[in-house]
Amino acid sequence: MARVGVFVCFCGANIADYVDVPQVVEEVKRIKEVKYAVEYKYMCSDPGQGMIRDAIVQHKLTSIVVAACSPRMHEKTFRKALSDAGMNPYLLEVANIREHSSWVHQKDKKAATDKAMDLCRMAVAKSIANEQLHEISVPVTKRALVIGGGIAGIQAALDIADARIPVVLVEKSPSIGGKMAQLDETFPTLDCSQCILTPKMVDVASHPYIELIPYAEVLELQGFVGNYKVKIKKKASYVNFKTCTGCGACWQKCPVKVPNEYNLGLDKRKAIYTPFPQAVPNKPVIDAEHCTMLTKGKCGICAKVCLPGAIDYQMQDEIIEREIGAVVVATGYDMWDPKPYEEYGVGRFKDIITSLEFERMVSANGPTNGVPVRPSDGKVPKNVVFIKCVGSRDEAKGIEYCSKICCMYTTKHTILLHHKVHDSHAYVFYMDIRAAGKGYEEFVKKAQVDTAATYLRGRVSKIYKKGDKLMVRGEDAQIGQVVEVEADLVVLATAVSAPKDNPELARLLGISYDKYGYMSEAHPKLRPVETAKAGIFLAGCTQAPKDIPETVSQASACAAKVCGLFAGDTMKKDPMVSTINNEYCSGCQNCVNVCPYGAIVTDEVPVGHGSKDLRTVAKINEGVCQGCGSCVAICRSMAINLAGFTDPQIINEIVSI
Amino acid sequence: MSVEIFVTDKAGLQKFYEAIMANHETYAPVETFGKFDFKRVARLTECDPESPVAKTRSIKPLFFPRTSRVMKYIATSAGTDVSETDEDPLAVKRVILGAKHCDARALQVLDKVYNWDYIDTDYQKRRENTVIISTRCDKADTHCFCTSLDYDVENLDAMDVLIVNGADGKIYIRAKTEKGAGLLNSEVTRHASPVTEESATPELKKQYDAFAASFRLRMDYAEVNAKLSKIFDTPEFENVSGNCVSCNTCAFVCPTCHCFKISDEKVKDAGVRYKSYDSCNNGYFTLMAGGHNPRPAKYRRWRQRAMHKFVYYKERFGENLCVGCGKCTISCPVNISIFEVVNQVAQ
Amino acid sequence: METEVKDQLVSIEKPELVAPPNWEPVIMGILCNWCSYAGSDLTGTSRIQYPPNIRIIRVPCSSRVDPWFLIKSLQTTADGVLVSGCHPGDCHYISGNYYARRRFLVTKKLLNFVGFHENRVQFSWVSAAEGPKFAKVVNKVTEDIKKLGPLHLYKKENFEKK
Amino acid sequence: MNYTKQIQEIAAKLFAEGKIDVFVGYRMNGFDDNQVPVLISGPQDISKLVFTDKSVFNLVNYLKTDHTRRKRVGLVVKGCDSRSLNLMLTESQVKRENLYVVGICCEGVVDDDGQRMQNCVECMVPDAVVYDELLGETLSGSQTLTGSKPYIVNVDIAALAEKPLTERAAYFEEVFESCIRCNACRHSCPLCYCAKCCIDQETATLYNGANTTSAAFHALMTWSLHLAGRCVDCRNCEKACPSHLPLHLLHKQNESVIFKNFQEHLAGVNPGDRGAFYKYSMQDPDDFIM
Repeated sequence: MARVGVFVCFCGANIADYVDVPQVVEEVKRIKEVKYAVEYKYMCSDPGQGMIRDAIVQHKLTSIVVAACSPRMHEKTFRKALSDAGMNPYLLEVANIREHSSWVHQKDKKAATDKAMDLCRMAVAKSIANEQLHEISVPVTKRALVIGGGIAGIQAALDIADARIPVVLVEKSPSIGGKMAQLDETFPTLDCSQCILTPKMVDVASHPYIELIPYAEVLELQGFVGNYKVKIKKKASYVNFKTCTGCGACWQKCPVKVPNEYNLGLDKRKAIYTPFPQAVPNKPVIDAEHCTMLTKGKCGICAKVCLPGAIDYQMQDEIIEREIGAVVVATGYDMWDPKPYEEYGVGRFKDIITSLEFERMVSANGPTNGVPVRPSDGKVPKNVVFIKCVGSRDEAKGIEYCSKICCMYTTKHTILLHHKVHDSHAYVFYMDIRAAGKGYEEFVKKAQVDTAATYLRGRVSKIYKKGDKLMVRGEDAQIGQVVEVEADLVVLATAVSAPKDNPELARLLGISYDKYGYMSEAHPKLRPVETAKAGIFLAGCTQAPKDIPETVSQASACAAKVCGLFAGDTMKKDPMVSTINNEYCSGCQNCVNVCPYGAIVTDEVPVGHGSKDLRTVAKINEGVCQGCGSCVAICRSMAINLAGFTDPQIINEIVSI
Repeated sequence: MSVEIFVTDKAGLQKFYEAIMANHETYAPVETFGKFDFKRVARLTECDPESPVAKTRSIKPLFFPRTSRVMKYIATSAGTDVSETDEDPLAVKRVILGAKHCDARALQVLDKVYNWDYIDTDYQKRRENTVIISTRCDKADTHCFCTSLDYDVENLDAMDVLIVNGADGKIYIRAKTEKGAGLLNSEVTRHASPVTEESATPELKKQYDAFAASFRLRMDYAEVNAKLSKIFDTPEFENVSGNCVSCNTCAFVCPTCHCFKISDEKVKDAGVRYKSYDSCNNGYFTLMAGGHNPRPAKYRRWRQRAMHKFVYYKERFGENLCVGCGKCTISCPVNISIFEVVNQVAQ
Repeated sequence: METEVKDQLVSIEKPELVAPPNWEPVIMGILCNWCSYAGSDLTGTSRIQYPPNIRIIRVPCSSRVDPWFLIKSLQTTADGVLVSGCHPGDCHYISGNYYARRRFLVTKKLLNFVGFHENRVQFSWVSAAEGPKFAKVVNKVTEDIKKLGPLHLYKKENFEKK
Repeated sequence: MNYTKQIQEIAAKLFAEGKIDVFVGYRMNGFDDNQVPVLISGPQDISKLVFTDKSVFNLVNYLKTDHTRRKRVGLVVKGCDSRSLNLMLTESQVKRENLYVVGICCEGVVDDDGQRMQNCVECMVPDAVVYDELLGETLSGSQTLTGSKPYIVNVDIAALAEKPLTERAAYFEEVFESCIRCNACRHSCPLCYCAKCCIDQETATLYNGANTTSAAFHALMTWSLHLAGRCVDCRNCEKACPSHLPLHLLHKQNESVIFKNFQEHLAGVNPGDRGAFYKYSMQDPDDFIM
């Protein structure tokens, strides 16, 4: 026979002003199973919890109902109070009479009181069906997977590895480094991007705890927090990295020329190539799409010149598997394609370039050796127009959000232009200048003075060609007039967009993503680096546009989370998981089919007591189960129940009012 | 009791029925979804007392309802109050029209078990307060075998008023009990004229002979009873139950099956305890707490049903728990005929 | 007399049954823990007022909602049911609400087919941020069900004489 | 439609080759021209087997009984029956290697009164979709497999949907009131194979044990929702119902909603397809949700 104790909270005036608490207590006392009911000013306070502890012992209570604020607020607090009194913490039920009654029915005390009574009755009825539950402990594989080798992935990998936890770093392209390796200088300090990044890249390659797998993709992730199994596809590079010395003879002799991705197609690379001179690992790969040996079977020069004989045209994609315990997703971002801006003549006029193209031009190791030139005639531009918010903050053509970094990098670009072409003049069309960040506003101010750039607040409406110049027409909103600027070169500050592969990756990892394709964090404020799936974390622009310092902070935060997860040999897990009653299970395996986590497998059990005949039933892997209850609702024979939300509990609630 | 026999014609009989409906709570076969159920009626047009025997449900539910409330209770911290249910008023006099002979006979069989070690007062009150008017069939249905069983169909006294269709559109109405005589005295006299037993008997006999001659199924049940009691372990039960789908329909439509289950429905602090039909063909019928089930296999349940009908009940009460109505065969989705099967097993 | 008859609230499915005076419907609200329950908490925290007829049950996910919860609610306490979950794509459990959405549609249509007014069971997507939307939804559902009158179909005995 | 000879030959061959332990087919019921299922365990009874347009019952139902579990079974399936067999296979209730399936290209069967059954008139998949041997000429209706044949809405559903709400409510109240809760529908359904049906379980019975109208409503609604997207419209349930209830209404209603809204195939047509409730599409209708 259940003995329920009910504790009704005043919450100061929050509940007591709108609900007749003593009346609720009187009503609850009428329920047969309720052996003790009392009201108190603040149940969550120490004396309030003390009352619960004392009553449990004194009245031999078998379950507890606290009628107070939302269970999302204080369920944990009260569970602890039960634990302290030696009672199983899961025998607690919370009746939410504050958020669901007193605060939303402030004008009708009687109705609020009636509703509070009903909510208490429901909680009492549910608590009668509550069962003792015990936290589940799961063993942990102490190895982390980092997806993406940009600055976020590099930082996370290094931080985790420094804690002597093995890391598998998977990078899609032949070299790590990511977008940061393409940058010239970084705002607001103008230090050389390569100079601060490449040492870290080398650290990754040489770190004893990091296994670097470049030119590879994640194919499949199975398992659950602490116990994942990942399948990685290592794309065929046709170069044996073990024997290759990275001498470079092969790519120097290769006759096939291909647009160079690293320089955004501003120059050419070979069909066998290293993406850039400082690449890590500094070993070439063959571009199978363009190599004539692989496409037509003719050439083979690289193999001839390779002294160590590292070239292997027969190489196949390789699938490798690793057991890991946690995942850091750091897939970075894509530059938004400004094609929809037809009125700017994007695609038609060669002298309109994107910001990253400009970045490559002014970079010392870039295609033009650090001098910005007009793609049309190779002349050095004098008047350069920078247009901000191309794609960003534009619901009609682009994306709604602010890309966050464009204001700062455009400022940097005006400075770089000023440095490289002393007699140049920069015009900047902008909507706002957003320079929140340490040293950012100062940087912008100083740049405006130093470069004497002309800042025009307004949108550009049209760009047209006049002779070999580009005429940029826009509005200067501050004087309310249409202005036209004659430009040699136009640089579009294109938006940051989510990597196009993100949705596919999210699906295979089992995490969610937002409408733009960015990975979704578990909580926008309080859990910004975790995903809703335990053991998967987010670093850098894969979650939202970020600058380098923020990306690095988040990467380090991920590392801290991973280290925290791996602190013990086992992990504790909420016991609200599904359980299967073998007797009722008919083995139809529909649950196996709908489980989003692959937490259900099949098992063989004897048909009857002591029978040798076996039949198939479903089996829940407690470590994987997240407790959604999908399987419970689709199980026709009601063989599955979800601890904490069992059918009897919910039906008790339904019929109790 | 002096035997009272009246004779009338079709119109007179209808007026008699209408008079009963006007003055009594009357139940008669009403067509629902292609079969006839006994329901409360107020006008003759609503019902068909001459409903075909094959399509008519038994009158058992009027005495042993498919579900009834045993008690009600309210449980609060102040204690538990148990109260009688306000189950359908048992004291009201009822009349049933158009009952079939087999259905009426079934009540005689059921009386035995209801008056055995425990006397079911609800059942008794319903029996006492009900007058059953039964029309003798003119022709047997494909699955009827009442004449093969251990009771005298011709002189059956299970009904209170017997109606027989004579020759030339004459209809004989005969009281079989005091209750029936009372009803006839008050209702029939205006619509029928009394005749003597001597003049009516040849007509009744003639009608019965024609009826008895129309049976397709005939057998000697004394022999079957004797044989069945000795062959509990025959594997034949496994064979004959092969195509049974354990659907329970036979038990639910049977006029003599009387197994029930007890269930509680408790909501909030009030509960009701129900008594509802159950069937021994259900796999969990004999399932005990702890998981043991003495009749897990279908053939065992099947055997139980057959043996209970023709052996155990006979041993205990001297009668078969079967009235030969054929309802189970008609309702069976795979047409298993209890007649056929029992014969087959016994041979 | 005529106006009196007009003012009487009747059960839409059984017009011969008149609602008792001052009748108030009971609405069973089954909310998913991560979005709608959090959203309803936000409604409270923001002190947005809504009618007091709803009784809220917390479930982990809308996919936990077995159609028989709806049937059971309608057969016992409730005159109407509201089930609310995360917006498509936002499910805390990845795909739960997609499965739920299919079941809900079929259940709703089936209930309507056997004689329940379609507004007796309603569904909504309310995110954790949509406190005002939750209030709006409850307002609408309550209003709808008040118009339908008390539910009398297939009620369990203990709830017939409410 | 008469395949008596072929089926007898096949059964004889199977027994002779030792391929099966039991053959499930039809025989005459012995008193009129209707047929009943028969389980034959040896060649001596083969002459009993018949197959005509009176072979109504869905024999797949017998695959869930003690008589056939863990045995090698030969059986005869019509179009609808084969779809339920497909679901049984998908839901791992029977092993394909234990079965020898004689598929029929079914021209439709008739009820006791010789009337063509309604589900046959409206049949969209007359050919057996899973078989080891197919008897008869393929009927054009099998184009449904590729979706080229339009979905046929049940006439009763269409008629009822036209009626006002109160009339529908009253009609179904009579239906559920007439239910005596014998559960014959469940037992005769090939897809109701659960070890213990949900409505017999303690959780359910605690609130639902009585044979009241409300309990019948609950039981039948739950049952039809458990068969939603799985029901193959063989009408075994309706044949078994001693109250002659129009149970197909519930199933066809669900089927039509599923077909219309989720563009699903008919239940059991595609091997491996578990039915509409066990998958989803991002494009499912959302307009009924606030």
